[in-house]
Amino acid sequence: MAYEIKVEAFEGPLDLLLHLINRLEIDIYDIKMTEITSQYMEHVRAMQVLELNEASEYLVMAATLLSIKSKMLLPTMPIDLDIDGSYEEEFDPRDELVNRLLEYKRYKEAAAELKTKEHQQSHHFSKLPSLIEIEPADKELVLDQQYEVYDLLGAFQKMLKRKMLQKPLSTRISKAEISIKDQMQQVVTRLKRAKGKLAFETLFDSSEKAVVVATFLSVLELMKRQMIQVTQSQNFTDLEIELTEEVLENELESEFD
Amino acid sequence: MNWNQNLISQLESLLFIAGDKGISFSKLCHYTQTDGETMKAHLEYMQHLYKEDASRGLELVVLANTYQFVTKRAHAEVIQRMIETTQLTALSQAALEVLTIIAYKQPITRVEVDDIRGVKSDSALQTLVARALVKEVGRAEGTGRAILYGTTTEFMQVFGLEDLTELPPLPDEESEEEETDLFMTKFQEQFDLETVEKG
Amino acid sequence: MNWNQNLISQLESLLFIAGDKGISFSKLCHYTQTDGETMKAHLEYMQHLYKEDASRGLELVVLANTYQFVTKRAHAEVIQRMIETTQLTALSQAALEVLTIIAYKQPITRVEVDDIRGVKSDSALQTLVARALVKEVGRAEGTGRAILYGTTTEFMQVFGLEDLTELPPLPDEESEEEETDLFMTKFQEQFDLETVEKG
Repeated sequence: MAYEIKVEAFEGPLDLLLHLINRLEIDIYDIKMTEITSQYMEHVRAMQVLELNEASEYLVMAATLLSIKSKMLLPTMPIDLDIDGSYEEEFDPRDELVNRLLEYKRYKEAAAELKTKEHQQSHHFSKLPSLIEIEPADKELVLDQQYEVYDLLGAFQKMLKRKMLQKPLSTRISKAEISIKDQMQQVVTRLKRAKGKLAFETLFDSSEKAVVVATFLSVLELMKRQMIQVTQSQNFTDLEIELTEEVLENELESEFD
Repeated sequence: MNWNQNLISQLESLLFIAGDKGISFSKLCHYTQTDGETMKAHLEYMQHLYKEDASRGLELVVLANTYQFVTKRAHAEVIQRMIETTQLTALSQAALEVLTIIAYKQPITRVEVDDIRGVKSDSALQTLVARALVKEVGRAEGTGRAILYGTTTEFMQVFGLEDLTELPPLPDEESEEEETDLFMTKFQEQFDLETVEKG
Repeated sequence: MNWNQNLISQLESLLFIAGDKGISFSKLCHYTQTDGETMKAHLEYMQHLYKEDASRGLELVVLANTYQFVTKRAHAEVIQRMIETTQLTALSQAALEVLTIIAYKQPITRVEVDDIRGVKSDSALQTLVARALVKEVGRAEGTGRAILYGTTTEFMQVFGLEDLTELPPLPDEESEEEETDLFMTKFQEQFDLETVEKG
């Protein structure tokens, strides 16, 4: 009979065995060793070609199956050692394997349940803690709290998530035209709000390239029109942008052209 | 009960700022200088309020023992228009299995995990540590002093658990009842112990 | 006007997630698939609503053309209490991020850290230096000769590390994914082959 093998990734020999037991409709408490062993061997032969990392584990299981199978071929000869004639509980060579399979199966099922929970949870979204600027401590403060490496990894995960949030949607939004005029307007407005002076970098807080470029061009244009001045107090320090007094004190004529 | 509107308002601001870091019950009491009983009643009321009010977009939930806001499930689609739809790479089946075993049997060594799965778990385990879902929680007694692994608060966040006792019960095998019971008893003991330690 | 409760709810969840970054008017229309007029009316209504309702902790404001939630001014004291407490005992998320990047990529300049995080890191970096977790370890080649940062022995003590090689690997998701795929492809081929042979 030709049947279709449903291909799954097997998570090791126990997983493969569970798959076979399920497919062959074998009672897990009464595994037909001949049948399952031959099926198992067939699969392993196919997989050996793949040079799996786990090849050795699959082979160990193959040996176990063969050994169980041969033990079961031996006639069972209950030896009555007890004086009162009761038998020791019959030893089934399959017991240990069955127990391992059952235990593994439990976790496999629990894993599926956890995956569902993860999926459900993934429909709820949250935000990262707000960044609130606080004056950094000026003297050396020894941390009184012990940390672990996990805290670093956790922080890194959160950062990845935040970067995901920041990713601008590239394809779905038609690119908004950013006019230099509007941007000039905004630069002046921001400078006014900041009493006329801002660090160069603070103007470029957008993650969108187009906005950054437009802002830069608008700064150049404002310099050209002598509405702002750019200063640097020392080599390598931050550039500062300052509105000329005239602009600062007067209402902005609403349009640039 | 008379609801203290100002307290509710304060809690809303604090929880907004904390975001997915959440705030523990005791800290909420401390920051707002409120007694536990009042706090408990108000938080319960707020949980109810947010859920029932159709014009609210948030829910107040407890994740990893902290109170936090999350968006309502119904808005997932709208939100995914805003953020990248691709989640961080989904966990592989191997990683998920290892994580499950660790979640239920923690603290546990890698070798014990390998034994249950019948296959080596190092690389899956490494992924889980890197993803901050699993961490070292100590060292086993005896030779080698193998690393013991346990789950993290990140794990509870990602899987929507209030605390570890909220893990779904392990599936039972009927004829294995005895063993399961024994396991569950031990499990319970473990948790009781943990709770005592934490409490 | 009839207020669309579902739209208000959607806006609340979107604005919550956007946090301090806010969302522009046009994006709000796009995400919720709402026309400008309806959106304008609803946002105005919400601004009013949040402001007037004493049990709300947030306000909806427009800053630089983006709509965003901010906490009510009246709660400054409570919020300050939270921030100070956290500040004294714990590292902020920003500080932890910067510290992680420095720990794994040292020696590294501030600009490189900024690039990885996608936001500026000066004040977090200053905190780390002040707390002696990070220090200058040299100067980069080239123009500017920017300061290179690295971790300190204090860092190793606080994080219980004996040396830097004890840091677990960071997630490297792409390569992992590829491996699995390659494996699955091969596997698939193998089975297809088998099935054909048997059929």
